[in-house]
Amino acid sequence: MARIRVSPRKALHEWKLYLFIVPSLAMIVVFSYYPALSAMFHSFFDWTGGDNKQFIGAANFRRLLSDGVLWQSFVTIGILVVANIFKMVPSIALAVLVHRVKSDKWQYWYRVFLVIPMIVPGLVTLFIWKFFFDPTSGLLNAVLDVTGFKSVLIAFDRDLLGWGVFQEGVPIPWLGDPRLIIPSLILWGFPWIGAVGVLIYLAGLQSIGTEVYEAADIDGANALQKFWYVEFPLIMTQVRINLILLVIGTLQGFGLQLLLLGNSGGPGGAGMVPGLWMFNKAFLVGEFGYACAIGILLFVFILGLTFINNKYVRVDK
Amino acid sequence: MSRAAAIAAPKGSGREGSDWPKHLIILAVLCIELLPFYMMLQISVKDNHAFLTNPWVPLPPGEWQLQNLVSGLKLIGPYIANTVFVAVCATAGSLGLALLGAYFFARYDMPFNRLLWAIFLVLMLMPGVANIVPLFSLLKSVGLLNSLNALILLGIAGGQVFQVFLLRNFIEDIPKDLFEAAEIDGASHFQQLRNIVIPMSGPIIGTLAILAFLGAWNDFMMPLIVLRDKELFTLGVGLIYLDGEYVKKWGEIMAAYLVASIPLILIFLFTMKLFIRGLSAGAIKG
Amino acid sequence: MFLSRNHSQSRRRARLWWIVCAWACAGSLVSAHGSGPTSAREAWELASQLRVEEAHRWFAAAVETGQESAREVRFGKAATLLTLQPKTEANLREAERLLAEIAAFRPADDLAVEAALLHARIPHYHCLVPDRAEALRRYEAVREQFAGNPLAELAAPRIALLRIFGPGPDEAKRAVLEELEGWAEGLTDPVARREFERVLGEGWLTVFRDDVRALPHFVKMCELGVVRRPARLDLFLRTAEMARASGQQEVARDFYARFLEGSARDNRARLVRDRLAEAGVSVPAAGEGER
Amino acid sequence: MKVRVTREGVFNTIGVGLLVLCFVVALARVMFRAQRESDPGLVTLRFAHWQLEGGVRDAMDVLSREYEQLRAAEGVRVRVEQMAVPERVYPNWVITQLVGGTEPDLIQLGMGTSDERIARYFEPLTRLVDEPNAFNRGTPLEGRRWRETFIDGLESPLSYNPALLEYYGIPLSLHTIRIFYNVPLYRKIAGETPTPTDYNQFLQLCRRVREYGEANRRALVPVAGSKYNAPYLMGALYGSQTQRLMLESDRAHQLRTDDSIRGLAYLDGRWDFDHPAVRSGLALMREVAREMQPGFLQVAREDATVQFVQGRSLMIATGSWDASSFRVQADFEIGVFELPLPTREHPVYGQFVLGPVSEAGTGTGLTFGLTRNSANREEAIRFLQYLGSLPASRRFAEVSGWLPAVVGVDLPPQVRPFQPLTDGYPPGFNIATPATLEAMRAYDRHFYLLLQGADASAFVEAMKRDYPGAVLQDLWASDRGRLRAVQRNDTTAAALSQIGRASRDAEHERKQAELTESQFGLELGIEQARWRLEQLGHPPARP
Repeated sequence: MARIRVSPRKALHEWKLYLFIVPSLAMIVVFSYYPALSAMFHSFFDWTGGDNKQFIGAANFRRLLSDGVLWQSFVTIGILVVANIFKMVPSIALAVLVHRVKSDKWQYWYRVFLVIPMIVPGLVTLFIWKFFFDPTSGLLNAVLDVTGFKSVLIAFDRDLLGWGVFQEGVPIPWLGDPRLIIPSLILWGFPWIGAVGVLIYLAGLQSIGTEVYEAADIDGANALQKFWYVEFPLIMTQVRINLILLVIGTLQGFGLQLLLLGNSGGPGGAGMVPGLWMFNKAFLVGEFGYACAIGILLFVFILGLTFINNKYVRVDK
Repeated sequence: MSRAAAIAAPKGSGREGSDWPKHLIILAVLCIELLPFYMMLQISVKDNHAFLTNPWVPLPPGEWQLQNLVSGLKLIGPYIANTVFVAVCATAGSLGLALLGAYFFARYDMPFNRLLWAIFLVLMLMPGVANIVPLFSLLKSVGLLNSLNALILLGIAGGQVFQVFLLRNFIEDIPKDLFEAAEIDGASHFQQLRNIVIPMSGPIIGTLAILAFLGAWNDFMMPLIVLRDKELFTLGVGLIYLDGEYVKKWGEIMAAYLVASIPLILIFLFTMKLFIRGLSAGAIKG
Repeated sequence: MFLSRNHSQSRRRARLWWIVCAWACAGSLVSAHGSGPTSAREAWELASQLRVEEAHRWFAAAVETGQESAREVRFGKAATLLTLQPKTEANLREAERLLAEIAAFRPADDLAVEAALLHARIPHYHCLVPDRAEALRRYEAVREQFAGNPLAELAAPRIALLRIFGPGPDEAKRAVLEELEGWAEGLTDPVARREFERVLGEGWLTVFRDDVRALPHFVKMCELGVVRRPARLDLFLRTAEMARASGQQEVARDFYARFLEGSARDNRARLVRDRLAEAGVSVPAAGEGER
Repeated sequence: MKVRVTREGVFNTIGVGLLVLCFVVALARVMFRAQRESDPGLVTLRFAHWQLEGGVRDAMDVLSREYEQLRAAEGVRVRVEQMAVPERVYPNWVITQLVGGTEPDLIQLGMGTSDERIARYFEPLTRLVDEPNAFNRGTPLEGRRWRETFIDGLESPLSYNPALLEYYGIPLSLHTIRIFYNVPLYRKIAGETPTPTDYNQFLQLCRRVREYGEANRRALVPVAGSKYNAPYLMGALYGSQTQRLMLESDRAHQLRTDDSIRGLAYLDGRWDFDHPAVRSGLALMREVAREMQPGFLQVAREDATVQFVQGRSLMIATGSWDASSFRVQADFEIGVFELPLPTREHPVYGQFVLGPVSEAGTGTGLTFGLTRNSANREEAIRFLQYLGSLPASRRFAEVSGWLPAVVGVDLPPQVRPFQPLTDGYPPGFNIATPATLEAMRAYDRHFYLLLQGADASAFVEAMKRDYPGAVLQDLWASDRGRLRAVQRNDTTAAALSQIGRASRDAEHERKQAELTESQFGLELGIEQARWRLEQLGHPPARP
């Protein structure tokens, strides 16, 4: 539906309509914008977070340029963003699989089971994954040993990487070696199903009419082709939205790294991401002004990415 | 078009072949997904010894330590009431305001509309770590510290962008003639909201409500900062405090987690369909 | 229920919002003006407890109304401006102006001296980019203008600081140190003298690593006395170690002994006893605490 | 189809109904509580700490209840409320409570309580600790100044704040680092052999543990390690090797170093990672790391505890604060011995050792400060006096199993092994904290390298690369800290001199004299550090 365009003159008459937006707007201005703008303002200060502040102009921003840890953290987060994009695939695949299941009853129950993990407190999941990664008593190492996949890793390491982190008879220190930190972070959450995502994709798939499948069948399309030409285009919008939210979320996030690896981003600082660095500077070192400057850099970065995304990853409905 | 019908619609008869490989894959994936839930359940009835000697396999029912659940309830029970209070108020408040806002954006193209919309969208991009300090001084200056009201207000404000964003798309898709007919009948904006928008977007409202509720339920950052008194604690803080213990009784901790999820389980049990339908429906837009 | 409010309720809601906002603003104002000092004395008390904002508010207001003794109040405003947050150039300039004005008062009194000293400290420690040359010039001006006032002697150790640890080649530093050593006897205020000796001693130690020349300054400091107990212990020990390094066993023994008197809970005590034993003095281990 | 929709409707109604019911109950509770809160006759005191170890909260509860009864007997209704906040969130919690004005009456100092916050939000106790404590009446401590009744004379920086020159905190306890061991298991492995007193005996013990484990097919690790526990043992061992180096790099003749002296000494070239003592310390760390379980770097504190109390390792190194937690969890007798450091006679490591390490300077802890905004100031002071009295200390030591901070308490037997050893030499410096935060982070970041490869060179190379920059950052940070203190002191000094002009008393004189002295000390510190940085070709302060 096209929105009804209201001319300024008519708007004057219809001013009451603005009252509809006022509460929402007031809320975000007071509780979201004011703090954010205050943070921006403070990025020009040497500020300890309390009363001590001194105006230092753009010194914080100049410091950003020579902050090696920060730039390294952007590289890390870049890798994680790319990985997270690939981690969208299982959700899409699962949605398609569930959709293709013939029985409605089963489909319904699968959805129910997808929803259940959402009610488990996040701390439980964290606890279990820590347990997975434990070098001596963890499940991951046990599985690798039993399946013999570890010897594959050892060979891979010996012949290709030359890291020497995978060795016979030595438990793999998943979170204890900087070279394994990023792989561990990527592995985290296997098989990378986002329940909400799957449900959303499923909903998109529901709108495919029977006749489309029939037509595809007549054309002799195989399963993959059906996905590519029939199913994927229909959920493209949702995928794109998820993609944007995911990229933004990954760029801003640092909770996982903080909980799993601690303040310094784990051994070698390999898990340091911009958000965590900002957190470090703000709450551990007490350089709030500098932390605000990092925040602004991150914001500009995200803004740029979103802009590019809007410009090039556009999909017509 | 009826979205409920879309879900229930029979699948194309043209798809041939056996289903069991699909079922197998789906079930395997679901098993891993449900593992945390399973662990929470089975550890909650173990004592430390049983847990450490055998973390993965459940105990036979005869050996269940049911007093874990009792102490879990004791540990976490008092926080549930606070959490329900905050979550319900925040959910209702934020959805109410978001509906108004979304109606404004979706129905009319008022002057400054684009500017206002941009104001909403840009918020999604701002990282918020350093904002906590100013936010805190703000709460202090309005005397909202150590009160549940602060959490409710923050919950309302925090949900606005996402909810307005989704609701707007949804309301835009409601057939225009419905509104026109209502206007001819002399319906006010509020009547249009009540008689057209809310009934037509029930599922998405339900979904957003559940998501907002979940968010408030699991939130721990703001409660941790805002609340001082133990009587005011919400579940998020309670669980963090529990996790900070040096003497870990895993059984009791898991039992506490389980107790903390019981209200959610109940709600889900009863509103599962609404939720799934809502997500399905809301998602088509984007 | 919630969503079906009618129009008038919405208006009420909007009004409620304004009330909330107004209340919020009023709240912050009230909390800012709720309890303030009522006299210069109270304001100074607050300032001495680092509650600078409240103190400053009173002084600034008092300057406006011109109440109480005007110079003291102005001094209060200036002194609090130095630590008022956020620290801005404008505040510092204003403080500088006030202090210069107070310092220019004749006949010169203690307040004038204090203001002059504080005036010199602005380029030394308060400006974002310190101006050491300007600070030095101001300290020297204090020394000259208020010669004879013991308070003004506190400028001497600062001058020593700036000249010894300022830029310049080592040999020039030696000349500086030797020149400054000539000032010491002229200082009558024991605190100024002690700190002056300290700067000279540390100067010899830091710049030239010269224990022999540093030692007399440390001995002098011990004579003049240090107030804080841990600092005093450190001083005795350092003096003793320096004496030991420069071969003055007698002095060393004396100061080691003085260190041991107060060191029941110091983990260096045994090391010091070893040192004394090397020098042929045996000291029994003191009673270990009170357990 | 129709039936289904109806059933769904019913379900939804039940769901919403349940929710509404919950909400009504919650609302009722919230309202009810608001009413109860306003009981005028009852004084509520709140105190916060982060000691979540087993036994401590019980001890604090016992003290609170006894105090309540004591006051009830005097006709005052007091309710003392304990707030135990997890260590992980404690600093932020304290800061927000202080800034927000919702702080409890007494707060444990040490995390989140910077000098500035202490100055602003806490009440100086100087006058109070100069008087005798009324609760010591009838005890051997009667009539003594309160501050003289503490083991450290209240000189620990948490009690007497050296920057603010006032007493701010009353300590309840103090702690030392020890090795805890599983007594029955030890007897099985080592029989009647006495516990190790030096490093060699310790290594022998570890070897026997391994042999025993292999012989009995038990997964047994000599020492339970974790990223929390390992540094206590490894740091002490490293420290034994830098004892002499510390004296060598001490240019100021203080026989001790502080963070910035160590940092400057590094930039100066007075020590580096190729120094034989440092290499020797690193070798020791590597050696002892082998006695812990592989991958201990990713193990959390409580997991190492579990490993120990489950009998899967013979020993664990930690502070005496964990004794109470162990006792709660372990079903065997726990023994304690001192950290097994190499002696001067050790053929390889002895050359760098000065001697056994003295714990004489061990600071007191569990220190409570009184907040300025306390609504019940008098009552809070009274409670603080009670906590810091001899009878309460005795009770505290009994229930918690922690060392008390007050002198003259007959120690319960399980507490005795933790008494600080006073006859010894200063420890060497620890590698993790040659300066402060950034250096520590560099160390943390590269620590894993120390545990790999044939020797420490990978670690050394990485540290050589990152360490100078980190030290520089830290020196700048401490320069900023000192500068802020100097700026702050200028206002305080002006205020004190003006107050002194009107009226002076002994307390005022003391403070003014101490302030002048410490101000000059700070200025000298700034100038010296900046000068030396400039001499070395570094910017003297952050550009």
